[in-house]
Amino acid sequence: MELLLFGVTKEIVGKSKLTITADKSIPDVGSLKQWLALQYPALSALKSLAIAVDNEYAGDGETLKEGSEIALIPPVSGG
Amino acid sequence: MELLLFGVTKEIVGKSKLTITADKSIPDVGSLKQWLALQYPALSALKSLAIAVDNEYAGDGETLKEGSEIALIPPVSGG
Amino acid sequence: MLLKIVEHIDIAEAYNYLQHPSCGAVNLFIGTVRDRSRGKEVTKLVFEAYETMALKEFEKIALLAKQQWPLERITVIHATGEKLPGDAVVAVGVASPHRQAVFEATAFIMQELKTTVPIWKHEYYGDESVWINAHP
Amino acid sequence: MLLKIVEHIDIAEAYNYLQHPSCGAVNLFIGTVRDRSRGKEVTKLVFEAYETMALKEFEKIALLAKQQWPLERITVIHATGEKLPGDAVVAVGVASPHRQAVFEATAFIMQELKTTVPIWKHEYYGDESVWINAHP
Repeated sequence: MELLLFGVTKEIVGKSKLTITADKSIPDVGSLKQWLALQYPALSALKSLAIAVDNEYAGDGETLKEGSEIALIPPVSGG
Repeated sequence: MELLLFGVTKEIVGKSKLTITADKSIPDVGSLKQWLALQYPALSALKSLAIAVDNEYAGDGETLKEGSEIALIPPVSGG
Repeated sequence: MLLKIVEHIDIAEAYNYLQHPSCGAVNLFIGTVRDRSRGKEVTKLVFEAYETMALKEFEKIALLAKQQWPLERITVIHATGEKLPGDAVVAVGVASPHRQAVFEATAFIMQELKTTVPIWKHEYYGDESVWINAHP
Repeated sequence: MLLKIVEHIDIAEAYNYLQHPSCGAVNLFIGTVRDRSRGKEVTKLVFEAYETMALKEFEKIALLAKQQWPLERITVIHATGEKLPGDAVVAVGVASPHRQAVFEATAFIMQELKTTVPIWKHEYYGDESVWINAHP
């Protein structure tokens, strides 16, 4: 699975894309968030962290499928 | 006294300026309105008719002075 | 404040005037001639203004707006003469450090302008024409 | 609808797009870079967007606005990259037959844009910089 990183999350992780081996331990958005928090504790300090799957905000229960475009969405600040 | 006419009042009176001999019978804005209504009955059919004295809306009690710039203000429709 | 009665409204001039280093929010309303009115096709509008008084009224309205919202720039520009469908007839713009202020202030200025400023619209449809708002 | 992510916002293009024969009311909001923020002098901003998703969100917001107000034209344009004080970073415009609708719709679109669209602002002051809104 490839994860796109933006804004402060790109800085925290240190790159703009993260490749994660598809794994039974990360079946859905909620478990991805848990995995990220363990790997990159600085992500937990953010005001919020959303996940987008195929360009849509995704709830914790959404299943992750190989080939989906997954992105980390830290608090937005456009406008 | 000179009276500036605009919009529909210019059409009703048939000119853009009206000269009225200063007269004790027209001492103030209220009496000017009465005089106008008699001379030009079509003015009474308007939705409203205000008088401006020296570029300010004037109440009926305001005294008319020779040399003031007086204008008829039919209902405005700018914007 | 940029308060003007003009023959032709220059949107770029209005926008440029509204730039201010401490203002992150700029809002510009433009009123244009519609192609239809009262169920009829509009061929043209002709605007007439009592210019000296209209400019005084613009200033009063702008000052009222400044009392209510933190505005660093205010522009009110109205066109006179013959206007065709699509032409701009009025431009009202403000700049503020605060976003919500610019929407409220622009709406307020337009509302006041329509109520008090001595400007008159003569609407033409083919052979007919009418002074808008003149009669009940 | 004219929905774009661009390097440089062209105000004239936005205004021209908003022209519509049946719409007498056009409103255009422009957000610009302020010279100060959080009590410090701003040297520049850098905007980053998740473009494909941002454009989808623009479209959702525009459709929500259309459901609530009679709008014939909607434009939402956001800039990315390095922006200096005074530069336009966002332009939101609508055209409607109804005046009040354009103020409300523009305010609504800006509010939604700031809430949901994946765009991020990195603010620079001299040596320091901060991702706006990232931390509590």
